Amino acid sequence: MKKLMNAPGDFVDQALDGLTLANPSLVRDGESGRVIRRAEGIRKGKVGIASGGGSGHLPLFTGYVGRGLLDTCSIGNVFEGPNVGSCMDAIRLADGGRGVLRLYGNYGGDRMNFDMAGEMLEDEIRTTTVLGNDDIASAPPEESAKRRGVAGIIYAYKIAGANAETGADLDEVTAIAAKAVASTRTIGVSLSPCQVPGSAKPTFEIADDEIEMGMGIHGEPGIWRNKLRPADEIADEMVQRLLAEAPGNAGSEVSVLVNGLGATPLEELFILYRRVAEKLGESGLRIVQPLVGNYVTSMEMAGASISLCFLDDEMKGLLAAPAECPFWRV
Amino acid sequence: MKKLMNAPGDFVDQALDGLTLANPSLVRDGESGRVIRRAEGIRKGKVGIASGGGSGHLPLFTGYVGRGLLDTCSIGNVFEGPNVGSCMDAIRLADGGRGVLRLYGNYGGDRMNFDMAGEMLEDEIRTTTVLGNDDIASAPPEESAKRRGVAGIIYAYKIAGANAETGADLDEVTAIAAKAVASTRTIGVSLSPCQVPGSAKPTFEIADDEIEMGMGIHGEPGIWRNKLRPADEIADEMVQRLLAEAPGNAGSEVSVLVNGLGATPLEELFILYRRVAEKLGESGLRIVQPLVGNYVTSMEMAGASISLCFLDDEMKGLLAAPAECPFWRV
Amino acid sequence: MSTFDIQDVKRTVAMAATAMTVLEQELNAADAKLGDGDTGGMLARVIGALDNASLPDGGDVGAGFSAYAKAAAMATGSSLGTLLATALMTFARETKGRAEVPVAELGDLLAKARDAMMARGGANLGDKTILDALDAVAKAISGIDSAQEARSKAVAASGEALDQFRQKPNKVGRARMFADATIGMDDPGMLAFARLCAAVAGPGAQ
Amino acid sequence: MSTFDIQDVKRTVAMAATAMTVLEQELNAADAKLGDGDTGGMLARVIGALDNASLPDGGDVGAGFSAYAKAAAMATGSSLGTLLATALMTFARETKGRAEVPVAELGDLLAKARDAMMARGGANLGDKTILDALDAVAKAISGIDSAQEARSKAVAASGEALDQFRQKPNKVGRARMFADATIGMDDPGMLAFARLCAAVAGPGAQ
Ligand SMILES: Nc1ncnc2c1ncn2[C@@H]1O[C@H](COP(=O)(O)OP(=O)(O)O)[C@@H](O)[C@H]1O
Ligand SMILES: Nc1ncnc2c1ncn2[C@@H]1O[C@H](COP(=O)(O)OP(=O)(O)O)[C@@H](O)[C@H]1O
Ligand SMILES: [Mg+2]
Ligand SMILES: [Mg+2]
Ligand SMILES: [Mg+2]
Ligand SMILES: [Mg+2]
Repeated sequence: MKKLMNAPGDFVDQALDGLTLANPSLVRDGESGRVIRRAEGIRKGKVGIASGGGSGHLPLFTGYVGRGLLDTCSIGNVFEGPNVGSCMDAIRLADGGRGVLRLYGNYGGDRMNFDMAGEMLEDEIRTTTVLGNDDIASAPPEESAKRRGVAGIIYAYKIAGANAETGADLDEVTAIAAKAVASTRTIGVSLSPCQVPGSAKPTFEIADDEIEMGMGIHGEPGIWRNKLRPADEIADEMVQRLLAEAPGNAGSEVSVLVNGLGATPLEELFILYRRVAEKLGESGLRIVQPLVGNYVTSMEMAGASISLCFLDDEMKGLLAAPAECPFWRV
Repeated sequence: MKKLMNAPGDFVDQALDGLTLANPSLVRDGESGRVIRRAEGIRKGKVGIASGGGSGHLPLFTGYVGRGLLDTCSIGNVFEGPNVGSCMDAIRLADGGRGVLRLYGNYGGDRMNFDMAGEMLEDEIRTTTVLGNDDIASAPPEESAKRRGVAGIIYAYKIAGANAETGADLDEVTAIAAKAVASTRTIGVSLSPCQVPGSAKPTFEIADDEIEMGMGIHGEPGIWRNKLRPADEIADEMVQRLLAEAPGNAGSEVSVLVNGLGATPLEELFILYRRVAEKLGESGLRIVQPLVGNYVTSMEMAGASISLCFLDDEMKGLLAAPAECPFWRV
Repeated sequence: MSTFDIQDVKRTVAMAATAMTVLEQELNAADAKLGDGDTGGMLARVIGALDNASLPDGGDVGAGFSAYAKAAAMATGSSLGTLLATALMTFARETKGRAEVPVAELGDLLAKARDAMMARGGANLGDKTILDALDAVAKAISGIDSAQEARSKAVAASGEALDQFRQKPNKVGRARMFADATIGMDDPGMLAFARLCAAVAGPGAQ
Repeated sequence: MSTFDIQDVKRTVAMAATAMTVLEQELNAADAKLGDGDTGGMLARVIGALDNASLPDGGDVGAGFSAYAKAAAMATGSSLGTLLATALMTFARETKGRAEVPVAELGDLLAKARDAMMARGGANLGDKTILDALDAVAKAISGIDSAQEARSKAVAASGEALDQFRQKPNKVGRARMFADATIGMDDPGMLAFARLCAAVAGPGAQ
């Protein structure tokens, strides 16, 4: 797998340099330079939202720092959690005096480091935690707390971010973030792998005519692997799996994210979206603010994920509130 | 090459359905349904801008229909020009009574069809033509009129689009579009091919450790093919080739587009951008409104192009003017 | 004097459409070397569209060609497809109102199509495009009355054009920049024309 | 009574760093089957960082481990790397202020590290993680005074743990969902631990 890079060890830092150079609203900060924060800093009196995760998923995570979204983001090496120092820095830099929500995906390394960071700062800053766990393919429903966080986390960013901008307190922001996560379901399908810079091999192998349903954004094994099928069949299965896990209290409005994993052309995402919209319509659901594009990637992986965020009026309003980062503007 | 699609013959129409379903600001129109226009229609008294081209390059071409950008866009099958009927429809639908600029890339099929369309409508609507020809690798400087149009055309869209919104007349809009094209230079580098839906093979073959400098957005042969090099070396060569062809009257301000061809991760584009910015700075150039992302793609092709748009004050102002389409907002 | 009517044209189109199922990938591959790899897919679709086009009643050859021209123009905006539509439009104009057209006129019709295609596409003879093959055939069958003879001359002339031009550089289309690199390769449009000539001439001609 | 000092630790780290150049891709491949394929690259980098860390003067073993813990924590936020930092922090706490540590205490130190890692990561013994290999080694060398003997017991115990767990399902980490599919595969963290035990024990032990 060919990469436009210099040395593997430079990959993350040079990408962050480029990201911040091209987007002056984002600034590198923190002891290891592994925090991205808003250029204008945190507004006093606002609850802060700090996220973080491994590199290799742009625009996630760092790209969602901005007004109405994240305040700070710690970032690790490719597919590795952010180190504890960066997590501490991200929390500190997000602190406007009213506490900080730690909002990130449910992965072991990320969790350990954000936990440690919170413990180390516990005398200084009040923190809460909400973990993204939207990937329905990563654990059965009865163990949903064990599920991995994937593309659907951007709904929690948007909804909690908008809530924090209104002046809500930490408990309120935490509650709405938790509600957004609890209302979001994602499933992905992969067509081809990616490769960690410096690794001699791709994260997995897959035949020229095969796809894998339910694969994670780091290439974690999915539910089944089989021959490529027509896009409509794939969309149908994904929608059906998502709807089968709709939250008990789901209303009739839903936002949809058809997300490209990195190497899948927009044309194909729109072909999928077309069918997804049709199927949701048939199920009596009304689509609100659909998103189609590369929002959460796995470097050069080909494939797509579909996320549904079941909305109530409160979340709907927050999703529609103004927000602005380099990759998403409402 | 695996594609998330149904039948090859449905590829374009289903992608357009998805595009317009997900983006209500865009509407399918025209006899063959192969025109995308602004939902609100053309404003009377505004010069219209109609573009068009083959499918397989999203967000180009249809994605750039919107306020301050294009009014209409005709769209062909993958890598085929739009048919003459769609070109006529695009011109008609862009007509607000003050004439229509035909602004598209310099390819034989596109040219023939837009020419025919203009001839057929010549008693009804005054039209002018500006052809994007920014690809410096496609013909030597003394034959620059023969060069192909690639990613840099979006600068002409933005600058001419902003000018048209001000109420400028057709000659003015045409002149500024021509100036934008004359001020823009692009070169691309490819790492892996794409495949036309229905074709049994990719558009080209390339070894696992090779890249091709100067390749076109349909896989047209480039300048050299050789081993993959570090990103900085690639960026240096591309910038040097672009600067060697800077327009004679170039000032010190330049906008830069580091564009992904489809399968190249954003991380890599930012790694490139970082070096490009450094090199331009060393050359005494000031970067204005940089763009990094997938703006003009070749489906699942991996690689990137770099475009420089040398700005004077007039173009700089127009580039900064408000504009809004699903893939670019200023 | 032998003639052809719109049913003959229709049969020829059907033969070409059948031939395209075999030729499609070969032509794509030829185009991939110089251009964007779609010549075969495009032609298969466009000739398929002609084959499916419904012809007006009455047997007017010109009206038939006009229907074909519209079908081609609807089906594509590619260079070659558009030039094909241009040629069909020329045939339509030249044969308007006639139920039969002398075979001896075919060479002239092709020459007129060639000129219309040059005017539309801006290429010249010698640029190594479909025009050179078309020109060779137009000349080879000019004035020939026997359909059988016209067929075999067309096959021979288009094949020879292909051979003659193989070692020359392409001068238009997507292969422009590095014309020298195209030496030794067949132009996809010429190749398509030669292969289709052979296919519609049937096993008898060669 | 045999003891080790911070120079012994430093030598061991250097041996591990050297070993990682050989182990890196094997561990990546093991991780790719269940997780994200980065165990080897991550460990190579982290152990390389330890190897390059400068130790405080004075020979305090605890201060040395503390420097290593910080270097590890700076270098990664991966699960395994963070757990390694946790273990090093535990060693630091337990050996603070001492210039020499009895070999016989090593088993206890590993057991304390294991408990700290369980507390931090939330996994249990039996989940088929590095913890199970660590636990086996802690028990096997508990109270053993001879460095030579401790080494060979560690190699044997970690290898046996690997063999014993191979046919069991993974219960934590990225391999959670389809635990059954992990039967027959080595856990990358356990594999890393066993391979590194063998590497630092040197050719003498086995
Ligand atoms: N301007 C032109 N004049 C004559 N023939 C042309 C011209 N442009 C292209 N062609 C012919 O068309 C062929 C390419 O056809 P095709 O691949 O369908 O078009 P495109 O370049 O639009 O993909 C060329 O091989 C050449 O023979
Ligand atoms: N919570 C945990 N407790 C104990 N060991 C763990 C835990 N999570 C992961 N591991 C160990 O770490 C290994 C994976 O390490 P690595 O690939 O570096 O981490 P990551 O999953 O962050 O990519 C697993 O094989 C397992 O042995
Ligand atoms: Mg990892
Ligand atoms: Mg084409
Ligand atoms: Mg072509
Ligand atoms: Mg891993």
